[in-house]
Amino acid sequence: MCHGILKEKGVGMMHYAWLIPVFPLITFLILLVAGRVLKEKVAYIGIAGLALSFLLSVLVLLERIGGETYTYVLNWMTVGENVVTMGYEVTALNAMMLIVVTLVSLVVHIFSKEYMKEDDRIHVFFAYLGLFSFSMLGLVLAPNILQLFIFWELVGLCSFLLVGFWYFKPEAAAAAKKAFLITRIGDVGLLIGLVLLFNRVGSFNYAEIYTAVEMDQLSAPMITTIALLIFLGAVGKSAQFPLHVWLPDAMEGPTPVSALIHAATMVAAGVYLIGVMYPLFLASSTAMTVVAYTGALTALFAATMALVNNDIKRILAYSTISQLGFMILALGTAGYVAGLFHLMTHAFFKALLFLGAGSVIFAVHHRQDIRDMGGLWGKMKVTSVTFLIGSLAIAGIFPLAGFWSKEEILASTLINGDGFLFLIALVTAFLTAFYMFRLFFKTFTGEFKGGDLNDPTEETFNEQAAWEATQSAEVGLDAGYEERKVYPNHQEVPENEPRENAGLMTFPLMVLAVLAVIAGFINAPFLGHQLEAFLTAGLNVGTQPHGALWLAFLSVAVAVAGISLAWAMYVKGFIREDFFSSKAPSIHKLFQNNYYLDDIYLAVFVRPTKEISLLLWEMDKTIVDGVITLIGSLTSRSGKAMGKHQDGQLQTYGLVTVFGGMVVIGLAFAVRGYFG
Amino acid sequence: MIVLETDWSLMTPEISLAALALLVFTIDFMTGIHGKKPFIGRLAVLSLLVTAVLVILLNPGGGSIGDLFLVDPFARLFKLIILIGVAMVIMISMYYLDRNPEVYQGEYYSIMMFAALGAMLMVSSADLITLFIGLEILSISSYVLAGFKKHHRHSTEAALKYVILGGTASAFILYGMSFLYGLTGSTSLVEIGQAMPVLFQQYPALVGMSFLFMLVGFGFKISIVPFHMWAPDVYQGSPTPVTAFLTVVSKLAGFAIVIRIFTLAFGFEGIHGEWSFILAVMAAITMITGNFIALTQNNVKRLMAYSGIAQAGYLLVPFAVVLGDFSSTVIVFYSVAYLMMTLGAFAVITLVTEDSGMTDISSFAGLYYRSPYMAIAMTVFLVSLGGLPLTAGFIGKVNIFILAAAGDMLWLAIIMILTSVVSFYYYFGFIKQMFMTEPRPNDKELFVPGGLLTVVTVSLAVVLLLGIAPNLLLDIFNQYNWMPSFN
Amino acid sequence: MMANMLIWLVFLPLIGAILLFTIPKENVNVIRSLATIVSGMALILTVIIWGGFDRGVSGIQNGTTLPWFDLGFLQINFEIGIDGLSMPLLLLTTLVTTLSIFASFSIEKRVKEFYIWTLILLSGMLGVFVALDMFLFFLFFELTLVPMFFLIGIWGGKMRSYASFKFLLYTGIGSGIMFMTFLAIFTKGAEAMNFQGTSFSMIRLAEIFANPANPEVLSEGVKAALFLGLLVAFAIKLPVFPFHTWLPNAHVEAPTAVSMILAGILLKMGGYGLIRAGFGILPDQAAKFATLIAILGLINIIYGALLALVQTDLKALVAYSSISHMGIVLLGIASFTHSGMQGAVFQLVSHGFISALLFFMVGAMYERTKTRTISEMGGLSKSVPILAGFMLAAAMASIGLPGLSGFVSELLAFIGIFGASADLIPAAMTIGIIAGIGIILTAAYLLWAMQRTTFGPIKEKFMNLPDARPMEYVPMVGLLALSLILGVYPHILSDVINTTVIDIVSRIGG
Amino acid sequence: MNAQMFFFIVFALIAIISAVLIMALERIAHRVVAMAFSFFAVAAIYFLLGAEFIGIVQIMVYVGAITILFVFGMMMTEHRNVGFGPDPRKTQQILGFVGVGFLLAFMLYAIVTADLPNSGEPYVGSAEIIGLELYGHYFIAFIGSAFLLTSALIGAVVIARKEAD
Amino acid sequence: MVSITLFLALAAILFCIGLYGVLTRRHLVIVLASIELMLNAVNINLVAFSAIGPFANITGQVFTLFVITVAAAEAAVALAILIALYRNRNSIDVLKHDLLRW
Repeated sequence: MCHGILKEKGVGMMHYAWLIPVFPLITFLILLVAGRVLKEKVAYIGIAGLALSFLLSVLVLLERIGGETYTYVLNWMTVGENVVTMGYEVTALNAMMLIVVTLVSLVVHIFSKEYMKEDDRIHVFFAYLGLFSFSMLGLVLAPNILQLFIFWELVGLCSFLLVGFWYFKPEAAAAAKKAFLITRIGDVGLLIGLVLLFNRVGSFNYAEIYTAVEMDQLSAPMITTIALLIFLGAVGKSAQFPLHVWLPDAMEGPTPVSALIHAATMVAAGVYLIGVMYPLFLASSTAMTVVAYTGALTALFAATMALVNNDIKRILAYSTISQLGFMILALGTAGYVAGLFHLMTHAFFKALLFLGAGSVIFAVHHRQDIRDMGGLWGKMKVTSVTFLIGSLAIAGIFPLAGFWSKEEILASTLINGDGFLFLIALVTAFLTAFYMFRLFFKTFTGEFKGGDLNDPTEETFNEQAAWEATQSAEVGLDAGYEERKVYPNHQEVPENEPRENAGLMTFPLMVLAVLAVIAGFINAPFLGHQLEAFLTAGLNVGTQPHGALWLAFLSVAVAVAGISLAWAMYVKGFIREDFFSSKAPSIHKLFQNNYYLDDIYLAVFVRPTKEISLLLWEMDKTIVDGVITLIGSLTSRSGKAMGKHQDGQLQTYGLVTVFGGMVVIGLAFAVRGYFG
Repeated sequence: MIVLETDWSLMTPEISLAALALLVFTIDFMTGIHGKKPFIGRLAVLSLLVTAVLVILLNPGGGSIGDLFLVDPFARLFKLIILIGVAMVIMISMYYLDRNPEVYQGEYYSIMMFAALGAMLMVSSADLITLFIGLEILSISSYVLAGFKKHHRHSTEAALKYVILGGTASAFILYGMSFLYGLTGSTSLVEIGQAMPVLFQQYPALVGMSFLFMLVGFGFKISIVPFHMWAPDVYQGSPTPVTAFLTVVSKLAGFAIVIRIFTLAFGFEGIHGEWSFILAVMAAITMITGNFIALTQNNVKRLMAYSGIAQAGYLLVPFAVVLGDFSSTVIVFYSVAYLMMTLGAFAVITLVTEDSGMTDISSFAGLYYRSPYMAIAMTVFLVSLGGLPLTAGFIGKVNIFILAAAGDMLWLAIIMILTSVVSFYYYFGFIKQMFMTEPRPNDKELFVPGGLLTVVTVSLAVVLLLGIAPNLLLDIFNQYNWMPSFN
Repeated sequence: MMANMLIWLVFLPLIGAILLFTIPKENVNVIRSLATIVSGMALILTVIIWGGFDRGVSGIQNGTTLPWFDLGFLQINFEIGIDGLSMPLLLLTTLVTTLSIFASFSIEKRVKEFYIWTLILLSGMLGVFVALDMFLFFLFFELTLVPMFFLIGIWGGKMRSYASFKFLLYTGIGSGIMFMTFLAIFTKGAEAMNFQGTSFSMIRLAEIFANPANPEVLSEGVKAALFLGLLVAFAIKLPVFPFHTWLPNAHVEAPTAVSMILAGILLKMGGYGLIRAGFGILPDQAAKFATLIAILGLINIIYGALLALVQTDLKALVAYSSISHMGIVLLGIASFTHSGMQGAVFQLVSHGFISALLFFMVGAMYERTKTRTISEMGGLSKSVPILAGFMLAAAMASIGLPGLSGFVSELLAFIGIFGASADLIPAAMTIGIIAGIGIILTAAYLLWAMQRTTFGPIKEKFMNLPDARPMEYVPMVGLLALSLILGVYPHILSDVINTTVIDIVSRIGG
Repeated sequence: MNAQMFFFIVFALIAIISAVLIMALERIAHRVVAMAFSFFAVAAIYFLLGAEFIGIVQIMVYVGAITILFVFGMMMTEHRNVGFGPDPRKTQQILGFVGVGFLLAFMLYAIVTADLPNSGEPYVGSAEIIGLELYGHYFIAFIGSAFLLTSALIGAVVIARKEAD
Repeated sequence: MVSITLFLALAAILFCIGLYGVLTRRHLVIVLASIELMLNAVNINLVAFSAIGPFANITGQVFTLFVITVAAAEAAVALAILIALYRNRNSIDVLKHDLLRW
């Protein structure tokens, strides 16, 4: 009945798109206020909120398909003669993104209900998740780049909060800070970029920016500058080289968070940003080249690092970086749809992989080292199968989702990029398949190497121990005590064998697995590139490249080669596991240590800054304040010196008086010339 | 024959004060040497107040007795300041003498009244001789008062230093005056002033010498640097109420007479320009020296002496900048403010130092706990002396700033402002003692006698009132034609 | 009616202070409630004035000029009024003061005096923001010194004596320099007018100085000197490097509520004065020195941030962050653009709320842990999650997280500096980019501090700390909500500021 | 050189030499005598100028009263002590000499360069004229000096009085 | 008649000798005597001006009388203070009296 009224007024579902982010916001507020009281039930509220959002998103998408872009804005602020507006907008791209975000968020909510059930701060967790969903959806719905930036920062905040959710773990706290800080570098670039845009265009609105670009209101160097600054934002958020270092560390957060934020949605915001600003990028070939090479290099570097890591989540994190690099590469080579398509498919299968990893971690009691795993295939059926699907999808095996999108990316690299980029893309595809299946085989095949799951001495992370050793001087001797106490999920674990988790955890896996299988078809060539048509309608983003059939075969072949190598090494042992590491130990070490980037940053930026600051502080105390102190002491010292003449001898006083008189005479003589 | 032809009613206040002073002395004479005689103090205060009323009521139109004795607004205002000041000093003294019974009370009060009489004569006189006699009545009475605690080594030493240096200063003044007389054949300031422009052309060196000698002498009396050296010692050694008397009454009367002489005799026809710069430099040095040395002082009375030197520097500024009704208004306003804030402060200082028996600044420790009212009042006085808002001192000081700036002596205003900030340090050092330090273990709650309470309350009221509504006074002052010669 | 309200507003706290005098000091609760009521009434008055504020008028409104006293050659007037510049700051003053009074309920020592001084301080601050006469401005400016001296000196920490004297003398010198410059401006103005109709009115002097017919007296050099005088004077209050060293001392020693007022309002007087007097009377000079101001602002941002990075005392860290944030004000006003100027005013207000909140949180933590040394804390989220949460929120607001007010002002200031005309500031772009580094540093030191205080393992001795008391919610929630409102819907503030800002910028033909 | 000049030089020399002797002599009693001589010479100068009344007053007050007063002052204090030994303050002496010397140079310079004209005939005032002026024109000052003396009298008595106890 | 300049010069010399005495003599009685000497110098000036000055008239002599009066009163008070001081401190050495300083 409501529907009828709306129809009469000519207002569709899209008018109510603003409600999509509001539902999670409401859950956030409810949980913030009443979370402690609700305790166990918080998950239902969160799930309900997201479910509503998801439903509404579906309705909006359905209406948007074949409909027009819908925009609604309010005055937000007056700046001189310019009015800055805020509101929401439903375009093809964000209609798609709404679905991706709400869906992944929903399944992550469901997964978390089980995963986090033993944490006594579960209400906080769900509150944060709600806030994140709100921010991410707000980001997506933004009709202007300022609003995007606002929510962009908010998702950064949520990432900070969720990475640092287990704040009592020093490494989680450090990782949260690192994540926020490094993305902040990119954010400042983005901020400056949009400020420059505003100064030139007089508005933050996408539409007006597009128009300005089209009408050549901006000079070419300015476009390049702005595009690069905006891209800097994307580099930070999407963890591209060289600002990617935060993402692996961000794995300190709970695994559902990694799935939602650091795989599917937030990190993809950078790609989304480039997508939204695409006309601007297209106007600058320099910017496009930079984008393409950054993406390609990131994809390759991240893949190499994923090869050698042993932490299940970190491998996935490097994989995420690598895949994001792929998307950026696609966008940089004019593959607008390819990049965004991969964004979507990646969201599904990477969320799947993370949740699968979460399921595994949960089952083996929060151990993450794949060397301690193995042989889970038989013990965790659903997890294993879905994980396999995810791995196949990311490797790009026909006909899973990853295949379609990756093939398009390869196509755009080949057609619009140069051979070098294509080569990198191919190598990366090979490496992707290899490391994913290295992970898969080590985790799910062979024998379980975890030992007794209830042995507390086993629960150590090497890195953590090292970190704590450095920190112990600061945090005090009770650090070890705290560590024992605070891990919420270890207590009362009766089993000492990993086994499949409850349905609430496996159901999301299944949903995502299905999507990882079918999502690719929406832009499949034989179905007529539906997504491309939808996304490019009415937008000037250039013609989309499509590859020939041989490319598809090549892509699958590369993937199969990677899988085979992994199989040969980790299942059959044809090649020794330490074959490469022993042949080229320095390269292995390089990969393992993240190309020493963290150390370089520490040595080049962090330490000098701190040294300079200490120096400045010293200067502040001694020179800047010292001058003031000196003036003060000079004043009182000169007071003392003047007072010294007051020696109690009246004849001294008389003498001073006489000499004072002489001075006065001299003064009169000198200044006025009395006697002249 | 001036004696017979004159309207002596112009001198009614002086005559009645003289009569009352003699009455006080006679009554004291008849009631024996020893013992406490509070009634004499009260009588003295009453006499002074009666005289003050007479000053207000009589001769609003002004007039003069020959060239000798002027009754103009300037003189009347300063007479009021002197009378009220001495009355308040005597009220402070009543407490002090109560604590120091060895001091002869009747003599003390009558000499103080004679001093007031001399000061009154001085500010009214327009003749070198009358002026000199008035000045000497005040000075000799002051010498005596400074040494009144004759069994006290500090007191006698102070008196000795004062009398020797003061005598020398008198000689300097007289030597300067002798040339003024010699060159004009007259002792009338007005006549000297009329002859001055020509004389200055003729004998620049002699006139300059005469001016400088008088400047040294009077500079000594009002304690401006470099003729200030006596002040800290004498202020420190004298009985505290006498210090108050010297800081306020003696200094303000000195200022009045400096203004009188230098405006009437040296003031016009371009001669002001010749010496205004010297005065400005001295004002600057005075402000700097006073404030800087005060920073290092621990003795309350000595600190107040340096503070008083600095204040003298402030008072000198408008005088150095410009002559006329405006500067007189500013000077008189600041004099009133100075009178009230300094006397109020001295009332509290007398109370505290007499109670603790020492004059170190630490005797103020925790005064707030011992007597909140006194502490708050003292804070207001100090804040006013420092020149912070809502007090008369602020308005007075800012007026001087404005005058200096308007008179093209911005540099002087700048020095004044900066030294004022320096003065915050020691004024707030007091405040720190009172509010932020615990009282010493043996200090009990302070009993505040009625006389001191009255002085403090009146001063407090005036300081605050003038700080908020300075127009009460300024509106009156603006109507005045301060001196006949200003037209 | 409104004009009378302004007068009432300024004197109401003073009357309140006098009323407090009459209450015996044992009645602590009566005293606290009376102080709260008085400042609350001032708040209500400001809100009414805010409601009646005409957003379309660029000049002074609700102005009153009462004759105060006459020096014969000069009439000093009690001239007050508000415009889009002072209105937000008035509201800021009453809001922050009221909330800081709530924050001061934990003070048990000499309660009566505390509130008397606070109310006198409030009067002084309100006076500064409504005064249009330079004399009056100076009066109120100085009036804030004494209460602050007492508030730091009596209720402060270990080094309170040093800090209070340093505050008094340093800012005393500042206001001294300010008045010197005022005097010079007055004199030059009077000379230009041949001593006809001279006054201390800023409005009047602005007209005189804007009049091109007065070139002789008002040479460029003179005007430049005057402007530099004002710049130094207000730089001390703001504070601007290298005149900032009083601030960390004062903040570290001051009690929480006083720190809130000091950072929240008192510093703003510097920025306000610079715009009101410096830009109001000498806009052309301000434009000439735009580069200098911008560079000073830049130095402030970076220098403050770098020093905050290495502080070991949490409160000192926040103090240096204040210095850093005040740089944004300078950057904004130097740009001479609508957005920059608006951003500066916005930053004054927003930083008022945020820094007050930060200081409150630091104070609340100190009260519980008895330490402010960052390395001695840690893991406080465990025992005091709500306080830690608010502290994090405050830090985020300070970092400039969108949705909170700090972001809006930073954005506006950045739009301003990047949009500054190349004639005014040749290297505006470079300055803006370096300032961007400052934003990163801000995040660095605040997050570092948060990581070390609220995150990480908790120490056993901090396990059983009590979380927020009901009274503490008032300032916490209040300040955060204010920051949130301004961040989410800045229009409510920007439309008050905007018209006036356009007027100021247009004065240099910008 | 006329007689007047001769007498002037004689008396002026006596005055100056006696004044120097006040400063220079060892014994306090001798110094007081030198002072009396100096005052006496000044009185002679007055006579030379035709101011007999002032000259007589000078002799009565200075040579008579004040010298006696100083003798009393001397007798009641440390009169047996010949000197206080060598003065430790050499700088004080030198600076005093230099300062006063400069002052004197300045004064003499001013006086000599002014080269004031003498009035044709010296003005000779009689005691009568002085009396008329004193009780006529300067009546206020005269009465004032009465109070001055009263005040000084009371003060001197109070301060110098030795209490019985 | 002898030129007035000589009288004035004599006065100046006596004044300076007196001043020097005040500044350097250690015996307080002599210091007081020096002050009297300075006042005598003033008197010479006044009388000289009165007799042979540019505007010779009686006023100078009247002035001299007042100066003498004042000098006497001052001397009396000064000696009284001196005696009181001697009683307290048993010394009339200038150098000894520096309790009040700094």
